[in-house]
Amino acid sequence: MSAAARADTFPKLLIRNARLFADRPAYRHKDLGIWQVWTWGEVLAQARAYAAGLSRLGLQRGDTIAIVGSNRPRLYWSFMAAQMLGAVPVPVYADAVADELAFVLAHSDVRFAAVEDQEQVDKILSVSERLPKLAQVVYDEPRGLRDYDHSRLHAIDDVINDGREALAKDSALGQKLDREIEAGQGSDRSVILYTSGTTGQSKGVVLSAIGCINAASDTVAFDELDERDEALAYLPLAWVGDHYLNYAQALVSAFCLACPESTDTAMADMKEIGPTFFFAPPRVFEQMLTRVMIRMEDAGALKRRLFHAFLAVARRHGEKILNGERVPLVGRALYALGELLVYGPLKNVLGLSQVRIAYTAGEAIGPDLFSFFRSIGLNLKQLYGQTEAFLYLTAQPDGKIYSDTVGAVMNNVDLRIAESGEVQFKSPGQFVGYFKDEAKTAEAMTPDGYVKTGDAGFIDPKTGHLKIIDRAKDVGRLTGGALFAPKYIENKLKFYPNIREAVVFGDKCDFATAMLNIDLTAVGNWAERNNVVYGSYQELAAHPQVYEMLARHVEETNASLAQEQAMAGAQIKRFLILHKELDADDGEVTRTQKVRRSFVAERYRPLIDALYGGASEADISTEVTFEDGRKGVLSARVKIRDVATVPVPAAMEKAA
Amino acid sequence: MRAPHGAEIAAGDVLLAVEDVSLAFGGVKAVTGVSFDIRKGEIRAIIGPNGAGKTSMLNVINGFYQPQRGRITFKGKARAQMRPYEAALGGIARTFQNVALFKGMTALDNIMAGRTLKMRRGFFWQLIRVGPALTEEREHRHRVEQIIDFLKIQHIRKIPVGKLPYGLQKRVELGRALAMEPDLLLLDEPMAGMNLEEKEDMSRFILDVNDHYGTTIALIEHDMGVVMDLSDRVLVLDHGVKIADGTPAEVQADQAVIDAYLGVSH
Amino acid sequence: MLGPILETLIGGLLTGVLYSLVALGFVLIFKASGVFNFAQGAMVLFAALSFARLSEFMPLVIAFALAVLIMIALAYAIEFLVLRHLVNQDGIILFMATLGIAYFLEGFGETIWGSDIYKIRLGLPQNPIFILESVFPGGLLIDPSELIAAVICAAMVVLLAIFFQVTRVGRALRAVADDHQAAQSVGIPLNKIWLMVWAVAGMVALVAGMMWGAKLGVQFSLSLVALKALPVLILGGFTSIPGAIVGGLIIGAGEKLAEVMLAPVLIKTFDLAGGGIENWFAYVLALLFLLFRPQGLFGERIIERV
Amino acid sequence: MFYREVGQFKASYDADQAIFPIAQDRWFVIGLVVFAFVGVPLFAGQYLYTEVLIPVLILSIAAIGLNILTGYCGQVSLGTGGFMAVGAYAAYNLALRLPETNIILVFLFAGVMAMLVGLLFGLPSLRIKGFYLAVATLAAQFFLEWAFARVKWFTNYAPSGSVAVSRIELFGYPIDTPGKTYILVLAIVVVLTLAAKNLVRGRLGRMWMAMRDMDIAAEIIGIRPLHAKLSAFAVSSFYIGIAGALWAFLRLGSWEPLAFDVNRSFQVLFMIIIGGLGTILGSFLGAAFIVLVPIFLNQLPSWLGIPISTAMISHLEFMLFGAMIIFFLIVEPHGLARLWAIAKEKLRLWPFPY
Repeated sequence: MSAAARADTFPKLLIRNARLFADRPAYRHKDLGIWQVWTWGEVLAQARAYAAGLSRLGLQRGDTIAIVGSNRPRLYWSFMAAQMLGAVPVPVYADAVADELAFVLAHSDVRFAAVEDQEQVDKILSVSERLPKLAQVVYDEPRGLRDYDHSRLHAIDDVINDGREALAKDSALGQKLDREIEAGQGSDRSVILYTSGTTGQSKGVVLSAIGCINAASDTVAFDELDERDEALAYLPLAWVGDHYLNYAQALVSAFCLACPESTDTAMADMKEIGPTFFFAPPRVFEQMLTRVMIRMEDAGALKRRLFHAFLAVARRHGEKILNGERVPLVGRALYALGELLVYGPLKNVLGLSQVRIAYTAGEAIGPDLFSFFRSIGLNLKQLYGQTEAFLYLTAQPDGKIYSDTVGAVMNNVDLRIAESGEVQFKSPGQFVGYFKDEAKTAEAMTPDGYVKTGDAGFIDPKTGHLKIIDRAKDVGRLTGGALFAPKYIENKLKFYPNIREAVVFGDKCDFATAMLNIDLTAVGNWAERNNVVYGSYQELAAHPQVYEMLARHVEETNASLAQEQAMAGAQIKRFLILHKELDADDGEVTRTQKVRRSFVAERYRPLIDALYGGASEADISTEVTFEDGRKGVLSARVKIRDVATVPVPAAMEKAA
Repeated sequence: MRAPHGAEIAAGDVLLAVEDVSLAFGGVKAVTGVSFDIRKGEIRAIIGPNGAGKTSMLNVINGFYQPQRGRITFKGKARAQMRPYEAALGGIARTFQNVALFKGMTALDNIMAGRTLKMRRGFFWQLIRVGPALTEEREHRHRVEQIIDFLKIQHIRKIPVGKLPYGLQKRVELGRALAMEPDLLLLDEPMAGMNLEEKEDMSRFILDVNDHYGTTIALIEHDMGVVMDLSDRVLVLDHGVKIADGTPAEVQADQAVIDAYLGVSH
Repeated sequence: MLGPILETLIGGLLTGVLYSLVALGFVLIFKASGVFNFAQGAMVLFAALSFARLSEFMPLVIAFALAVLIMIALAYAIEFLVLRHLVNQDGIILFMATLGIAYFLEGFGETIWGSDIYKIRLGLPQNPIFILESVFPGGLLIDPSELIAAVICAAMVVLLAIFFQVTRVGRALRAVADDHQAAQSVGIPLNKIWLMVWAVAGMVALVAGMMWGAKLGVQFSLSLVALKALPVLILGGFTSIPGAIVGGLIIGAGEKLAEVMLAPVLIKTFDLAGGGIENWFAYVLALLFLLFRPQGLFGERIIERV
Repeated sequence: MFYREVGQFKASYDADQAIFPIAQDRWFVIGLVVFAFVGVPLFAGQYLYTEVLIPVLILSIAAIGLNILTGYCGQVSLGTGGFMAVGAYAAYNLALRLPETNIILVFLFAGVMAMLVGLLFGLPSLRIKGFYLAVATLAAQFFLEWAFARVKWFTNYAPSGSVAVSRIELFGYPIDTPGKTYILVLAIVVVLTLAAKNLVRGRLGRMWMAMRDMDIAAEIIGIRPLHAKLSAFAVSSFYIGIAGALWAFLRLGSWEPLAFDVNRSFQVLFMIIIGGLGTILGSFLGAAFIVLVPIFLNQLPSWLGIPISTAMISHLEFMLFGAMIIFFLIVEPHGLARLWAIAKEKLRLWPFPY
């Protein structure tokens, strides 16, 4: 990959790919029933024509262009075309509500916008008075836009065709474009990613071209990705994960990127494509496992017994075989039989058969969930990073995998633990700063140039891998002095299929308490099989049998916490089940389902007081936004349950 | 006998004229002396209480029943005896009140069946299914996929229609009619038995069809709200007789129509 | 020349009566359950076989009673094992089920009753009688057993006509024929109705079987002859009892006349190896008739309401 | 369990509508055909050829023919025996009167003649439907059976009414051993099956199925009932005619009209009911079932040790067929083919139930 070193911007990488892998497939998109495919040569031609078209519409160096929509080839090409002209793409979440969109577009002084369909166009038009600088909007899906005012609105295909004709007619335009591409250097701003911070407004992380390319080249080498690999792009465009794994790594290693037909057919499309590289946040793996377990419960007795028998074999030998450790012949034979009968078909139905490398990140993954997927032969590894580092900081190398660490520090990354326990780093992919926000940039950096991650963790002496405990500012202490890491406890609770979300409190309190969200699919399925009648989510959440079941889960969690020396003190003494699901539209969780802890603590203050006040139930009424935007009030009486905790020798408690 | 394509009829001109048509089954007089016209590009609603002869009128236009009296001119050509497939050849497509789909076939095959008229390759080519036969199958499949995309039924492409919920079956039937690229589309209560959300979807599809493909639509519908929103002109039948014809507003104010619906005896 | 023709005509008409008796069985079941009972021919064979073997070692009347009981039991078995599971299936499936019943019955009948040819002696007068000697030299030969069969058949027809038009059960039968679900919804006990209909059809089959058995002897080909009832249905229409009678007479007479008059012509022109056209003539006659009146003589005109 | 569908995405409509879109199915069928051509001759004995393989293959062609007419187009026909007879005698007379014509041409001629007769007797289907049509096809059956027994020209004035076929050769290469006959029949079956599959997946197939499911709806989308029904009769009779010629030439050797009586029609109808109406696979499964059951029944007494007379066996055979028809119509109206499809679906979803 030495050639990549010379190409210091993504457009130059594209030109290199078109030269080296002209007729290899670069992009696929399932449309009109079949998979359309574009080779690297075709993608370069399309991107050049698109760039020519955009420049004729007035896009020049330094401008910013918003990109809003789900994973579509033309939207990926919008990145390339903009970067060719030296403009800076600003991807935004497709499901962002209008004023979130307006804030990002206004803040990043956007002059252009490349969007997916009529829905996004309408959103932009509804806030256009707040976007004076917005000159042109281009769209991919023409459906329903026929009779819109096309003075400042164009179909991307028209822009591309216009560009192609212009390039054909006057070759000077072509040379001007080449000069523009040549003019791009590593230090240019390559992209601005707005992070949906769990606290306060989202900030625009600016990443340099050479930073992105160097970071991507390291990981492509680390995992030996090449042009034969395939990946499915199904995560939001605006998330650093998608931009790194699907856009940057694709251009660096020239592997082929497949875009699904629509968001709800993504899993079926994944099965058709059979990607070799797969990334998913823990929540997706959780949902996959829950769906597997629920479907298996409805299977015939014979199949169920066979399934669980071989899962036991996998639990014993699976990971060792994957790590290449020694396994007795009998174990190996049984596992091979299991591969034919259970694991192979299971991976086939989930679309994971051809996955060579799978990563998970974004939040800590439950150990049992992690080892389940590894035991059936999926090479699942953890990585840790954040938008400000263009994703990768640490990653688990093949063979050395532990469920509770996030991997060894990547080469070329300098990572240290501050005395407050916070992880700090210097890395090639390090961000240039927050867009138009010098104050926040300074605040995020240490005087000697390290970037503060805001996460607390430590280097595990045994494995040399980094272990993340929690958000730095969330780690607290109980009044008795015991360490209290809410995230750590919540992950253990969330591993149970019946618990979808958990929020744990305990900082500066005598004991830890928890507020739980049931998983409607899992508990609903349990209710159906035990013919428990319920009318609504709220009624099921308050059902005594459900409380009984979740109480047992909390007790089991307490038992496992008791085994860990640092966490033993923070066992949960009382918990309740929330009457409604924590929802992004109510601002209780971020777009990627991370809990906004302080917001939730504020909103459910009466319940927390009841938890610590010893009451056995409490009333709560919260303002709720329904799907179609209407606001309403939802009130309920929530019961509180006490739970047994494992006694911990007093000495242990002080030690942490 | 390829009927002249509707091209030479400009939008707004009369596409179909029904002159003094009467139809009776033995003693039962379904339709008596009805005359009205449908102009190219408009959405023409036909309303009236149950048993007013709406569906019978549609069946006359579509060639199922031969009227005892009266004449029908379509695209400027008066036609005598007309079998349904001749109507189809001429560019008339229709859907049925209680869905007439081919239960044994998948949704995709049902819509592909709508392309039968447009496909040319003879028996021999289909036999060996190479070269021209394949390119034809490919082209028509592409056209059908655009319709599937248009009606947002990608996810039920390969499911036998017998297994689909009612709302989706209606959409597949609309898709099959569209596959015939008709000049005149007869919709027999496309929203019967649908909930509010499905009705909104279907209304949007009907508007999109009229707008996107420019298809003239004759629509039988009971839901006044829908009729008022969608149609350009409304024909009101009662006991087989025309009692009103005009814009939705005019018809709504017409006393005869109100009586018919409120059941004032004749 | 007229004499022999008249004689064959009368003979044909009498055979026709037997055809219509078999056809009655078809009409009964079709009218009551909408099922085109292909097994009616096999039921005739089965009934004849059981009666023939029973009458060998017991008086005729007891044999007849026993045979009736057997046919009722058979009807019960068919209803219980087959029809009950096929409610609401469309006509084609039910039609093929009766095909299965026909094959099963033939095999079953010959297994328990044996498969060679058995005579049925009904004690009917055998010697031919002659009528109209005055008009034709030597008079016209009439086989008395066929005459009696015709009388019995006429009695059966009147009985059934009354049964369908007048009695409450008759009306229920007509409702069931129209639409199984609708009939069930108004509380008509579908299974009981079918049981009774198949039992009555079984008895009609028994009478037909006895008549045919007396005439030709009971053997496997009897079920093929019973198949001849199908063209009768085509002519007479599936749902009308008078239609079945008139159709039977036409086919019976037509066949015999064709054998006498048409066959020699065909043999000469095509230099055939023998006539025997009656086994296809009935079908072709019915086919030609269908082309002009698809719903048969008396059947209602099928209006396809869309 | 054996299916690994991951990665088998379709990049073209041809691939999406291929006969076997899933690779595992394709390899299974290709393997099967190669085994049939190369594997079987290695171990097949004379009995296996003449009593099992050749009858099943020939009757499968007839079953495919009838399935096209009844399974795909919904027109019930009881005239299969008659149309097979037309094929047999047409082939016989052509081979008799023009001895050097290539055997393939003889079979094709048989198919074409049967097609013409099929069209003639298919005309009534335009005005009559369902049971009425079944009776009309019975007319064809009995008339043809009578004609071949009575018109001496067809049987070349043979006194006994039965005819025989002497040497058969293909491009000069004699087909005299059961092995060679098997290979010839197999080749014909493969070609005809592929052709049938293509027809059924294309425009004509959709027209037939539309007529079967709801003929008024078919008419409104521009399908002319005449075109649909007669094409089904024509193609069906063509296949049945070829099957008749093959049955006469390569299975019987010498035969009289009784070989193609009404029971033959019932037999083929049973095949497609038990095998599966409206499926090409069902025709093969049905043919195999109907041929193997009697053979199995004949071996039964020797296995169980109870002596059963041959007459009794034929009665048991009737009973068993009747019972099987009823059983299938109740349990699975779509026959063995649907059971096969369900089993395949379960394997694809393994280990999940849905």
